[in-house]
Amino acid sequence: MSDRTDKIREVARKWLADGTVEAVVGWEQGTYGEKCSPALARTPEDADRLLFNERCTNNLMTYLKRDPVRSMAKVGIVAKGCDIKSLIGLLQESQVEREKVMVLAVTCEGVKKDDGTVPVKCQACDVNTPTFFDEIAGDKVASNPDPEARAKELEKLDAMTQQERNRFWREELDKCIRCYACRQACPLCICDRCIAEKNQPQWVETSPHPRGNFSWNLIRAYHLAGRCVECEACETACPVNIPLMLLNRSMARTVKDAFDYEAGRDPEVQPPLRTFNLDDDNSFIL
Amino acid sequence: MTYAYYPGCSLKGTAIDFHTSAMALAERLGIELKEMEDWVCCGASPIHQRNPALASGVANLLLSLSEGISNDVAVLCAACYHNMKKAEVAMREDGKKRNEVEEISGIPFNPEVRTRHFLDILDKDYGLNALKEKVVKPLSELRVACYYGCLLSRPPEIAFDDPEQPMIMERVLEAAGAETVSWSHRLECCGASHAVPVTDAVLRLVNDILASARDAGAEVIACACPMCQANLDMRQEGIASKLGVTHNLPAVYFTQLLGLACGATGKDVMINKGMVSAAPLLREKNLL
Amino acid sequence: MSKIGVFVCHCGENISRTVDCARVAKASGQIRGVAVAKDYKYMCSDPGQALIKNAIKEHNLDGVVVSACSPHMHEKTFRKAVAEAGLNPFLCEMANIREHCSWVHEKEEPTTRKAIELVRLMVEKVKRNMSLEPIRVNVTKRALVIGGGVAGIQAALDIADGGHEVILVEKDPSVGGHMAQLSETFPTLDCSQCILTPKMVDVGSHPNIKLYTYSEVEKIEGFVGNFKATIRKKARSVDIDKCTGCGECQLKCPSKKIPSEFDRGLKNRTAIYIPFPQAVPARPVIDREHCIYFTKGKCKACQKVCPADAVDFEQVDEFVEEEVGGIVVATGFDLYTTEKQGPYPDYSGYGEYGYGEDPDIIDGLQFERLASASGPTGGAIQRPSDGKEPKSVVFLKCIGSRHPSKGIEFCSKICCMYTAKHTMLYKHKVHHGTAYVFYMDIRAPGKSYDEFVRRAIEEDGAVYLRGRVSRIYRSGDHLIVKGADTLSGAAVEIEADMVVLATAVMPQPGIEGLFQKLGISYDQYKFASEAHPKLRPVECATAGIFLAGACQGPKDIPESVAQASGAASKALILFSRDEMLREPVVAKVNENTCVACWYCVEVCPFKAITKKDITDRKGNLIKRVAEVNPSVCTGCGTCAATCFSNSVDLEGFTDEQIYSEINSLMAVGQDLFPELEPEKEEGGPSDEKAA
Amino acid sequence: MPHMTLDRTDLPSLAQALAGQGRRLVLPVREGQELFYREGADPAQLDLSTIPKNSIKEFLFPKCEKILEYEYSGNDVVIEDVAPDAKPTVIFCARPCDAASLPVVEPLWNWDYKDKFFNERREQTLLVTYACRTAPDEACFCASVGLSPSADQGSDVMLYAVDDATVAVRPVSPKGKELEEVFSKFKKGEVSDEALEAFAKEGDESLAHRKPLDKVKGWLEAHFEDPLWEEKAFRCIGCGTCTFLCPTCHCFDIQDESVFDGGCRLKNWDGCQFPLFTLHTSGHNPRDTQPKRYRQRIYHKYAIYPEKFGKILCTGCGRCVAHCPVNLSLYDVVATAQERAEKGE
Amino acid sequence: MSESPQSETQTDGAGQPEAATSWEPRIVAFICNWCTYTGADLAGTSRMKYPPNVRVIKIPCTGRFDPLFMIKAFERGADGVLVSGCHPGDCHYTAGNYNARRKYTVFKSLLETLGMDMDRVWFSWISASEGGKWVDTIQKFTEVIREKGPFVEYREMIDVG
Repeated sequence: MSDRTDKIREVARKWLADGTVEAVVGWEQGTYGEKCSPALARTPEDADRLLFNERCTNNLMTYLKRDPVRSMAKVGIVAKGCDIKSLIGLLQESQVEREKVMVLAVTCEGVKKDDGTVPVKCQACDVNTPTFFDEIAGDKVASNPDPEARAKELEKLDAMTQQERNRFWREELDKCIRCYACRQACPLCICDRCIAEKNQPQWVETSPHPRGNFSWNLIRAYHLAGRCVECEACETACPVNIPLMLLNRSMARTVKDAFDYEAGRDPEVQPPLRTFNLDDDNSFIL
Repeated sequence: MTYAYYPGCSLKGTAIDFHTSAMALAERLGIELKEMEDWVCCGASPIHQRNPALASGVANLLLSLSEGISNDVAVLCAACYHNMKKAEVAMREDGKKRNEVEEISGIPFNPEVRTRHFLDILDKDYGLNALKEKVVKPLSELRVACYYGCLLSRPPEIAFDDPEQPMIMERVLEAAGAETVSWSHRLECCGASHAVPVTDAVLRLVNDILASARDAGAEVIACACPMCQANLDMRQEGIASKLGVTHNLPAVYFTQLLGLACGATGKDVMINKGMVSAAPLLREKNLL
Repeated sequence: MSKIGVFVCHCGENISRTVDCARVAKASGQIRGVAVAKDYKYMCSDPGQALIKNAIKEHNLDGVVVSACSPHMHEKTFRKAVAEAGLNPFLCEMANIREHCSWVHEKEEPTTRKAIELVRLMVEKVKRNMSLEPIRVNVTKRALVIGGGVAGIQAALDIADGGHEVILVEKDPSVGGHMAQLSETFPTLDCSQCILTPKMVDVGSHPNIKLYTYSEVEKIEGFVGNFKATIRKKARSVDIDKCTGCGECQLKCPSKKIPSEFDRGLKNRTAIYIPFPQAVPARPVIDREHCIYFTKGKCKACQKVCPADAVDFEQVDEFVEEEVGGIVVATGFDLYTTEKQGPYPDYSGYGEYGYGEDPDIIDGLQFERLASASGPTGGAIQRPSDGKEPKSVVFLKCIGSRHPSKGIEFCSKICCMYTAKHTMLYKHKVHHGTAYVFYMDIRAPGKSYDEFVRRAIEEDGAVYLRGRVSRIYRSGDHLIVKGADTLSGAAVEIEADMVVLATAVMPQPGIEGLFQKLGISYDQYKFASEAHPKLRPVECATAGIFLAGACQGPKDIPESVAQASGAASKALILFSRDEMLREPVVAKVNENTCVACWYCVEVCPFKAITKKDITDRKGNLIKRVAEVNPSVCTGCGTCAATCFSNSVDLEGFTDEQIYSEINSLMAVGQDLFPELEPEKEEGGPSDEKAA
Repeated sequence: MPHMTLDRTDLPSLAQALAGQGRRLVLPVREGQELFYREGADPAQLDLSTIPKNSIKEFLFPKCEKILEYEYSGNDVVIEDVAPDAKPTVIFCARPCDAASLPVVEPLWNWDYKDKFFNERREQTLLVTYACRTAPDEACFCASVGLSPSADQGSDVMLYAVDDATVAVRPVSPKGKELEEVFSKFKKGEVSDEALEAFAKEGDESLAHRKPLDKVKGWLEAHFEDPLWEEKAFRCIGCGTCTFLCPTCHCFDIQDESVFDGGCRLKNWDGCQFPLFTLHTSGHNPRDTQPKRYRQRIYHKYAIYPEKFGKILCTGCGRCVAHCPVNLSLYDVVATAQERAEKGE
Repeated sequence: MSESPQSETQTDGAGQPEAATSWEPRIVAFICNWCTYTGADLAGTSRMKYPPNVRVIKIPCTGRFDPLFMIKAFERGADGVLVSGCHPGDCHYTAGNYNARRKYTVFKSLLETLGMDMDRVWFSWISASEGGKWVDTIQKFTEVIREKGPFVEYREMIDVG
C-alpha cells in the first residue's frame, strides 16, 4: 500500500507543481476510526496528505460533477478501477471532458467497508489493475473475479414469489426518509434538478410516505439502468440501510441479458437507452 | 506439430497408397499424424442419405476420438472430410442439431475440435515456404492437372478455399516445383457413386475430365480423393474399349508427388499401385 | 380559474343512442373551471359551430372541449371554428365519445359515465393547453439535384421549368448516366441516345439550371427550406469556358490505353478525354491517374496543341456553397460484378463462371455498348476476345439477384426486360445466331412489356430455358455453359461464343457516405429509404429531401422519369409558398435544468436537436444545452420521454397536460386520502382488502 | 438515599409491563450490523450494545405527517383539520443524548406557535433512559455540550447498569415517579447514591479527551467568512444524513399533495443541506454552495439557536460524525473553532 | 377502496349513485395517435363492442411514453395499464416505438424486481387496421383485471403506513 501512497503523492506533487492541474482529488486519513475521507490537494504540500489503503472506499468521481471541482480548468483525480467505470459513464454522457481530467489510477486488491466486510463489487472486480488512466500507482494486481458474485446477491430476490418480493420491498422502502443521500453519493446522478425536485408537475411525490418512496426509488433505479456501474456508493450512503444495490444489480443484469451491455466499459459505446436494435426482444409485447 | 489422424476405410484398403504416401510425406516434413484409436467408417455417401442424424452421430463419435491427441483432426479422404466437417459445422452453429447429435451418439460435442483436410494443413499450418525448404527433388517441368472433384471444396460452409475456384492444390504443388495447368474440369463430378450402377455414365464423365486435362497439356492428374483417383485411374481401360479413346494419363495422389519431391522413394509412396502407372513419366523427369 | 366551454355532440343519434348527452353536458358543467356546457344534435353543423363561437364570445372562454367524434375526424373543423371566434385553435381539444364510447358500448350507465370521464380528462388537459402559433419556416426557392442521370435530368428540368433555380451536381465529366450508354430501349426499341441527348442539351442550356459536372457534394448543412450545400468541383485540368471542345487534345494524347468507363472497358480512351461524343458539357477532362504529365512529370502534349489554351495543369479542386430549399437525390445505380473482388466489398461474384475473367463473359451494360451504334464496334455484335461474330450467345438472368447465397435477395426488376431486348438486338444483327436465355421467372408487368417478351421468344426465336447455370468454362474456341432446364428436367450443355450476365442492379458503391451527409436512411443494400413505402414513396423521412430513380431501388426508365417528376412536384410544392407552415407540436428544452447529456440528441430520429453553447456577453462558455430546431422537429416526443430530468417537453402533449389527464382519472370514487387518516393506520392493509 | 435495583435479564419483561399499560413500545433492536429504535419490536430482542443509528426524533416528530385535508366542492375549497396522531408511548432504553434532545427542542416547538402535533406526542411519551456506563461510540462527545453519558435531562426514569447483572432505577420526573409500582414488581435489591456517582464518574472519564465547546459561539460570530468552511466542507456531498439522524435537527417542509378533487397538506422532514431548502421562486439561492449550507448547520446549532433559546442545538450523540459517508466530522469542525478561539485566532 | 364517503359530493354528473356502484376494473391506456388510436377509431366505425372500462390517454407516439405516466396512473387508482403503439417498422416517426421498446424492457424488469403484479401491465402493438385486435386486447385485459380485483397490493403500497 505505502508504495502506492508514495507514487500518488509523487505524481500529485508533480502535477500541482508544474501546473498540470489546479487540484488533485484523492483520499486522506479520516477522523473516525480507520475511515478515509475525500481530500482536495491544491498545493504540492497538500499532496503529502494523500494516501491509499483498503479503507479508501469513496468513489471520488462524484466530485467531478460538483463545485469547486466542476469549475476547475483541469483537475487530477485518484481512482480505483471501479471508480474509473463511473468516469467512463460521465465521459459517455459528456458530463466530463477527457482533456479536463488527469486520471491517477491506483491498483487495488479490494476495499473494506466500515463493518470490515468486502463489498460485492470487489468480489466481482475485474479491474483491479485499471487500464484507462494518465498515470498509475501500484504494481499490476491480478484479477480473479467471482462471476457469480452478482447472481449470488440476487439469489435471495429471485427465490421470492411476486407477493414476497412486493412485501419485501414495501418494508424496505417504507424506511426511506427521502434524504436523497443515494442520489448525492451517486457519481452518475448527473441532473442539476432531479426529477424528484420538479413540481410542475410533481411526478414523484417528495413526501416520505410509501407512495412517494416507491415512485422515488423506482425512478432512481430506472434512471440508472444501463448506467449504474455498481460502485455501491448509494447503498453505503443510505442512512436507513435500504438494499439499493439489489435494485441496481437486477437492472444491470437485465441490461446485460437484453442488450448485452455493461456500463462503464467503453466511453465510445452508446448507453443502451440512448439507442436501439431493430431486433431487440419483442416477445413480451402483444 | 501433431494431428489426430483419421484415415477412413478406403485409406486402409483400396487407397492404401494415399495413406502410405501421406505418412511418408508427413514424416519428412516433421508433421506427426497420430492415428486415432478405435475409429470406424464415416459412413461415406450412403449414410447421410439413409439417416442424416446418424451420419452426424458417427462424425461426432469420430471427432471425439481426437481427445488427448489434438483438437485438429487431419483427414485425407474428401468424402470423410465432407461428412465430418459438415457435421462439425452444423453442431457448432445449430444448438438444436447439436443436442440431437449428442443424443444419438451419446457423446458431448467438443466445440474446440476442427476437421482439417491435409491440404489445408500444408497450406495454412505448415506453410508453403517451409514446404519449399523440404523439397529436395523439385517437380520441375512436371505438368500437373489438379483435380478437386465435386466434394472437396463444396459446399461453401465447409470449404477451406474458394468453393468454386479453389487453388490450394495448385499452390501446394507449385511450392514443390510442379507446373500446374489451368483446365475446366477441375471441379466436375467423376460419378464415383454411380461407378457400379451406371458405369456408362461414369465412363462418359471421366472421359470428359481426362480429355479436358489432356487438352490443357497435363501429363498427370493429382487427386485428393480415393474415389476420384480410383475412377480416373481404373476407368481408362473401359474408356479405351467402349469409347475408343486412349488417354493413358496417370492419376496419382498429391501426397505421392509431394512425397517424391521431398525425397521419398517410389516405394515409399507406392507409386506403382496405379493401373495407369506414373512411373515411366516420373522416371523421365528424374523423379524416380 | 380557467373558463372552459364543453360542447357535447349527439351526432344525430350516433352518440345519443347509447350516451345520455344531456347528462354529460350537465355533469361537465359541474367540473371546476367549466364556464359553460351545452349539448347539441350536430356540433359540426353550421349552427353547432355558431353555438361554440357565440359561447366563446359570451363567456370569454379560454378553452374549448368538443365532446364528439374522433379528433382524426373533426379536430381541424373545430379548431378552425374556434380560431374564427378569436381563440387560439390549440386551446380546443376533442373528447372522443363516439368512436371510443358510444359506438363500442351498450346503452347503460357505465357508458355515460365513461363519456363524462373522457370529457373531464380533456377539460383537465385543456386547462393546461397553451396558445401555439404555427411554425413558419422560410423557404429558399432553389433546388439541389444530386445525380445527372435520366432521373436527375428530368427532376432538374421539371423544377427549372416550374420557374425555380436548380443546382445539378454530377460526379462524372458529363451528364447522361447509364441511359446514355444504352443502345435501344424496351419496349419500343427506340434509340436511347436519340431520346436522351436532347434532354441533356436542355439541362446544359436551361437558364434556370446551374450545372456542376465532375463535381460531388461535400457537405450538407441546415434543414428543409434552408439547406446549405458545399460542392466540390474536382479539378478538371481544363478551363471549360476557354475550351471549344474541338478534341485536338484527345488526338494528340500519347497515353491511349486506358479502358473507357463509358464503353465499360470494351474500348480504350486517352488520358485527356471527352467521355462520349454527345457529352454535356462536350468538354474534356484530364484523368490525372493516367496522364503522363501528372504521373511522370513531362508531356503536356495536349496543352501544346490546344488552340484555346484551355488546358490548365495547375487547376485544383474548388469548393462552392449553394443555398437551397429542397434536395432531389438521384444517384442511380451500378451493376453487381461477377468478379471476385468487385466494388462491393460485401459481395463476391461467381467462381463457377470464372469470376467473369473470360473476356467473352460480359455483363448487360457491356452488351448495350456492343449493340450501340456509337459503341466500340459501331453496333456490330462481336465477341470481345477476338472480334468474331458470336454464333450463339447465352444470356443468364438473376446474376446476383434473387440469390440469397450471394447475399442479395431482391429482384433487379429490369433484367427480364432488357435481356429480352438483348436477344432481339442480337437476332436482328446476327440472323443465324441463336440466343439462349436461362431464367428463373419472367417478370414482365408493365405497359406492353409482356408482349415484348413474347415477341422475343415467338418472333425472334430466343430460346428460353427455365433454370440456372452451374458452370461456365472455356473449351477451345467455345465457352461451355452447363445448366439445367427444369421444364424438361434435363441437364443442358451449350457451346456458346459469348455469355451475357444480367447482373444485379445495385446502388452506387459507397453511396451511403452521401446518404449520411444528407441524414437520410437506407436499407441493408444501401438503397435510400423512402418515408413511407406506399404513401410517401418519393419523400425521405428527413423533410425537404426527395428521391428519384434507381438510388431507391431497381427501376426502369419510365419509372425513374415518373418518380423524378414526382420528386420535382414535391419540391415545387415546397417552393409554392414563401414560408412553410408546420404544426407547432414540437419539443422544447428547459435550459435551466438541461445538463447536456445529449440523450435527446441521440434518440431524435430527425436530427432536430442540436448542441448549443450558452455564453456570457464576453463570449465565455457558461453551459451547453440541447436546442430543438422547430423547423425539423416532428413532435414524436421521444426526447421528452428520454430526458432524465424532464428538461425536454413536448408542446401539445406536455408533462403537465398528461399529468392532469392522469390526475383526472382519480375523480370517480377513487379517493386515496382515507389511507392518510390516523385511525386507518392501525390495520391499513386489512381494511383495504375488506373494501 | 438508596435506589431500587433489578436484574438486567428482567429488562424485557419490564419493557413489556410498561407497554402493557396501553402504550406503544419503542426500544433498540439489532438490524444487521447496527441498532435501531423500532416501534413494536419484540422486547426479547432488546439490544444495548451500542447507540442506535436513528434517534428517537421520529417518534415525536414523524418523517411525514398530515396536518390538514382539503376538498373541492364545486368551485369552493373545504378545509378540514386533522387531529394529531398521538398515542401513549414508552421509549425504553433511550440513550441520554436522545432523551436530552427533547428539552433542547421543546422551546422551538413552543415559542410563537404552539405545535400541537409535537406537544401532544411529548405529553404522551414516557422516556425510560438507559445511562451509558462509558461512551458507547468513538464519535460520542456529549461531554462537550454540557451533558454526560449518564445525563438525565429529558428523561422520566434513568436506568444504570451498575454491573453486568444489575440495573439501578432512578425516577427523574413526576411521570417517572408514578411508575414506582410497575418497577417495584421487578425489584431485586438496592444500591447507594455512591454507586451511581461512581457510575457517572466512570462515564465522564471516558470522555475526558473531549474539549468543552464554550468558545465556539463567539468564534463563529466573528468568522462567518472564513477559509475553514471551504477547506472542511468541500467534501460534503449534501446527502443530509447528518440532519436526518440528528436528534435535534427539526427542519420540516410543507407539501400539498393534490389529486383531482381534493388533497392534503403534509409536514415532512427537511434538511438545511439541500439546495432546494433555500431556493427562492425567483431562482435565487442565498445558500448556493455546499460549504455555505454546511456552515449554516454549524451556525444554527452553535450560534443562532443558543442565541435565541439559550441552548446548543446538539447533544453530542456523534451520529453525524459516525455516519457521514465522506467522514466530515462536526466535532472536528467545532473543535477546530474552539481551538482557534482559545488561540485567539 | 373504490367507494369513499367523499364520492357523493363529487362532481361527476347529475347525482349519479356513485357510492352505490360496486368496483369496476379501471384500465388506463396510453396509446399512440397514429396506429393504436386510429385502430380504436376503426373498432368504433366498425361498431365492434368492448367493455367500457378503458380510459384512453392519447400520446403522439409510444416514444413519448415515460414510465412515470404508468406509475402516476397506478397512484391514481388504475387497476391495469396498457401501452400500445405502432408495430415495429410502422412508426410514423420511424423509430419512436423502437426507443419505447427498450424503455419497456428495462422498466418491466424493474417492476418485476419490485414484486409488481405484471398481469396488470400490458404492452401491445396495434396498427390502424387492427380494430379487432384493439377490441380483443381490451376485452381480455378487462377480464384479467376483473378476475384479479382491485389492485390492492399497489393501493397498500401507496397508502401512508
